[in-house]
Amino acid sequence: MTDIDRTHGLWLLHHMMRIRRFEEKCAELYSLGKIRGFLHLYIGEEAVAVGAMPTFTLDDAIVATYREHGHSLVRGTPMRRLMAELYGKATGCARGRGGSMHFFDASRRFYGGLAIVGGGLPVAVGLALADKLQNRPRVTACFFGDGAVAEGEFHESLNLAALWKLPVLFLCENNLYAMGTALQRHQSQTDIARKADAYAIPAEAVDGMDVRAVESATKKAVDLVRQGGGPYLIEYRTYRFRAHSMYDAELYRSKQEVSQWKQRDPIAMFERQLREAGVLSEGDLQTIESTVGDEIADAEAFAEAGMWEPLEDLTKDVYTPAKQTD
Amino acid sequence: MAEFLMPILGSDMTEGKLVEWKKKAGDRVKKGEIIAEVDTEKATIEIESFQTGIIEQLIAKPGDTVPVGAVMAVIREEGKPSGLLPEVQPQVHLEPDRAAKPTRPAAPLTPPAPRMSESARLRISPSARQLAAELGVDPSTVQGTGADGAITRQDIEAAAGPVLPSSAEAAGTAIDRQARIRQTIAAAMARSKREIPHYYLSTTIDLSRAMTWLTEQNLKRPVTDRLLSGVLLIKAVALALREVPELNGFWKGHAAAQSPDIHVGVAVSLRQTGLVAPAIHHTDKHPLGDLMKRFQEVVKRARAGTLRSSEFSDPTITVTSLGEQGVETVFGVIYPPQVALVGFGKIVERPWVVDGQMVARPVITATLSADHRVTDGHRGGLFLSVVDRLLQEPGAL
Amino acid sequence: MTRSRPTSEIKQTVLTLLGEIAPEADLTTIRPDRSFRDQLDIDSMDFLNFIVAVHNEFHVEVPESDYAQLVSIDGCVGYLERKLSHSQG
Amino acid sequence: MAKMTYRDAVRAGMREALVNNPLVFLMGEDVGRYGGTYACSKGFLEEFGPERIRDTPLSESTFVGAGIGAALGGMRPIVEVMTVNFSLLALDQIVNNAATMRHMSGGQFSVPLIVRIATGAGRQVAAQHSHSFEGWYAHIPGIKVLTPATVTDARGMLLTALKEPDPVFIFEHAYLYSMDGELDEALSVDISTAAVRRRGNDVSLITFGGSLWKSLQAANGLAEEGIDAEVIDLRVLRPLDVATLLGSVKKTHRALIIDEAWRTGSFAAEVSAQIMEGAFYDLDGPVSRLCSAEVPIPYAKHLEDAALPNVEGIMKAVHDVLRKGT
Repeated sequence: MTDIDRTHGLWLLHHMMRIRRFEEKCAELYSLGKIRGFLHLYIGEEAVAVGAMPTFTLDDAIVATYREHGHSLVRGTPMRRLMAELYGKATGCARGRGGSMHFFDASRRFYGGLAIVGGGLPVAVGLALADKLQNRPRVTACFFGDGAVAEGEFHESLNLAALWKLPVLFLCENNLYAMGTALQRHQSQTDIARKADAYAIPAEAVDGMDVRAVESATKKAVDLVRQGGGPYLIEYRTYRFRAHSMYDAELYRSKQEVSQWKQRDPIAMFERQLREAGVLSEGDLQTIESTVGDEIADAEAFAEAGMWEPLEDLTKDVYTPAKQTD
Repeated sequence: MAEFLMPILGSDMTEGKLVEWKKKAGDRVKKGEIIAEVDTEKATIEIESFQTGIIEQLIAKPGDTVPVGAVMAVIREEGKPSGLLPEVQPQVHLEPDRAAKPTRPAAPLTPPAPRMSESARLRISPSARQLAAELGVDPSTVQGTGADGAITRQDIEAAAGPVLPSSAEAAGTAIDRQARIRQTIAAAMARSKREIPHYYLSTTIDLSRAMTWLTEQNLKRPVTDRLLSGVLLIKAVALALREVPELNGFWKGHAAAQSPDIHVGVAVSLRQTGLVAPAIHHTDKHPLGDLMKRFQEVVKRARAGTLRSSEFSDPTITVTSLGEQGVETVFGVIYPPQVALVGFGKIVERPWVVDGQMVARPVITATLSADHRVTDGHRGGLFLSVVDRLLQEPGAL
Repeated sequence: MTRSRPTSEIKQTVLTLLGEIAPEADLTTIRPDRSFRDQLDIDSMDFLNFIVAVHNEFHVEVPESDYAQLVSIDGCVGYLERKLSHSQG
Repeated sequence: MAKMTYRDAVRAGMREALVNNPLVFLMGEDVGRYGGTYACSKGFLEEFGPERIRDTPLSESTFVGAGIGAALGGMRPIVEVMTVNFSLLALDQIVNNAATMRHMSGGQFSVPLIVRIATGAGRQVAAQHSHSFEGWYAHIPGIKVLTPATVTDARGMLLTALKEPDPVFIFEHAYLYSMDGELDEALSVDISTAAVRRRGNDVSLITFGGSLWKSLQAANGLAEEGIDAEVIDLRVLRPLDVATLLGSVKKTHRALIIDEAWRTGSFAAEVSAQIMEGAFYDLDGPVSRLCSAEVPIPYAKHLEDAALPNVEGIMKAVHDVLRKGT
């Protein structure tokens, strides 16, 4: 029975619950028409964001995908700003212009929610290049899905990063499906971690449902990269319990497979581990539920009350205003 | 009590068909549990309940097509709501996408000063220039109502009068000509109704003195010089315009332009092909006999299709009489860019009170359609009363 | 010019005069015993011009009071026969 | 005033930038050891070293994406895409990241990036290497598009562009590199206005980039026939200096646009629409366009010459414009 530090354990559980409840509320708000457009929920993959994200400092750069609610929450952007963005309000973290797929937070070097599959990888490589050229001990975390490994940009980016020994971590959240296409139906080599061998990039696969396994593997990799070892690839083997986006009929997978993976729900499993380690009480759970519930209700009220961006600002920020040039 | 609504299952969904309920009334349902299956155009989706509680009542029946946001079931909530459970809005808050509805600041109403390009070129659209050539209208005499005073096709059409059976039509076949004439009338009428805020006034005028005087006159006059009642009405209108001049002129661009001369346009029906209203120039200045001659001449040329375009281009007001078609009251449509139209109905015998006695008198209903941008009812009413007064002294017309 | 004219000639002349007033009208189809004003949509101006034409053609005076007798073709022909034969007498 | 080739002017501009600003670096295929496909960076590798003169793998999407990332990371990158033909592979990074980041993030990120791209036909390199797509790029809000045609602009526009906080795309017509011209270093070179290269009263020849010199030659030919043509060099396709081109058309009342791209949906079509909307009542005849034949540019010289706008073609087009516009 490995012992778990109670405070840290409760922190991890709290943040996984926080993402889960936030995403459940998003599903409800989407069905009520408050959230529109595309909505890709992170339910089932919480352990990856909660395990990996804290290993990066606020000086490091984060590039993520359209399934980035969890990453933004853990990175620290206030839930209020995320909910307001989902409502399309001017108080949103992108002033209502990005929506669910495009969360941004310059103060936390969170370079988005980028929604073109594979589109974020070259940008992450560039961010790492800038750090190397300016001799800064910073790293760049690049999250992407198993779908992105089919894009040319994945191979170009790994090659360039390895060639120039750039401080970037390629963090692949392999949830076994590229929208409706199972991994084995779009990849000749389904062991994604081994793809890094082609570019002489150290890599490993990790159980993406085990938050502590994610945490330790990522921490080790970040230290290596920060010391200048060049890029590192981690494949988190995880699974999404919900449709690719709201809503699809999930014709591409069986109910049995979904319920099988739900046996390894990252939150339920970790809850058991904490209980077995004697560091979790019923009271703790209630506290987490009510704290998370209050934060979500507050975020929803903040989003409801938020103003729409005035139409006069429609074309604001297409270009940088003159006075801002140094 | 919480209502379970048809959820929005996709960005373009407006309704869903209930395939089947997975729960029945009285069942307990947990938050996140599947409660029903719904068909959208794209697929059959299992939908979850967002509340924990006992199902009070299933409202929608399998097979029903339910609009998004409509109530499908009622759930009696129980169990501790986590934190402030936001009160469920009864219907889906389909916030109109406000960002998409542009709220343009009201355009300033100040009329744009007509901008003359440096070589004082005529601001006329190529197609209007071509139409002017076709219809024999000199564009330089036409006031443009387009952007910055530009002359548009409509300006040319209006300047060319409501109908143009002039020789320029000769090329087309009769049917083709008719269609084109109808088209031109249609354009003018549509524009009038669209742009001119009409108001309408009518009054009944005792014509006994006028008709008696007319019969006496025609006895004395050879048949070639006989007068018609219509000519009295036209002259009365012309003279009345001297006292209420604002009704005589045009609406140009954004302002009224009163005309110094009085050219009454007289509506003449061309039987199959519609209506034309050529102008009798300086109507107020001709004695009745002379006016009758010009009136006859204009009607004859209109019918033969040989009207001069100038007779078309500048009636300052139009008079139309439908008495002979058995109509008592005419509420006409103003011919743009004019600002008024006078209508006369049938002359009929009517009981009329004179000094408390009931007598029979020939009367006629005179109406005025006028452009409320230029004049208001007060001035219109005054005009009709002047026409009435003038018709009581036919000899002075 | 001899005053007396056969009925058929009078009728033919009346039709030609009417044709000048309403050039587009099809005179073969109108009923001679009914008012041509309605059938041909002849208004007071047209009718006055018709009366002037009749006056010039047949040199007869037509007071306004007689107008009612001239609204149909037969009426016209009958009126003119009376007027012409009367003036001969 | 120094006499030099267009290529030398480009090199002078880049060299000055590299010397003056340590954050500037050049990245692209064969820009280092090879000295640049068009020798615009000859000697740079030796002078500035491999950190700042970076030959890239043939991965256009990724090294343009890396340029974006490096710009986001605080560098001042100049990316050279060898030719516009290969830039198609990087269009996603350009449109969805470079041009969009600032607005979509609610004004949080600027992308101070310069991308130089050779364009145009006329060197018998056949269809795949002879495209002119600068018009496509001018369609995208969020970036600026320059087409320097003179030696002074080739250097000056690059230096001015380096002060821009937003992405700037500089299209250099491949035919111009070996052209001689006067370099006026004193002239302050803007990147927002068109220039009247030849004054005239009878017709406005509106063009940009490689077609400028053909248009000037045609104008001289027309002068001998007593036709006084004005030649407008747009210099910048976005933002388009509508005021200058309308001012010219309002004077001459006739316009011919010369654009080496294919006619349908060309930038010439945009200029024609701007004239119709802005100077409609000043036109004596329809605006006409002289563009490339709508055919994949052929290899054989006689065919290529026939496909491209040339001096005789411009003069004939002017005759048509003058006759049609009676």
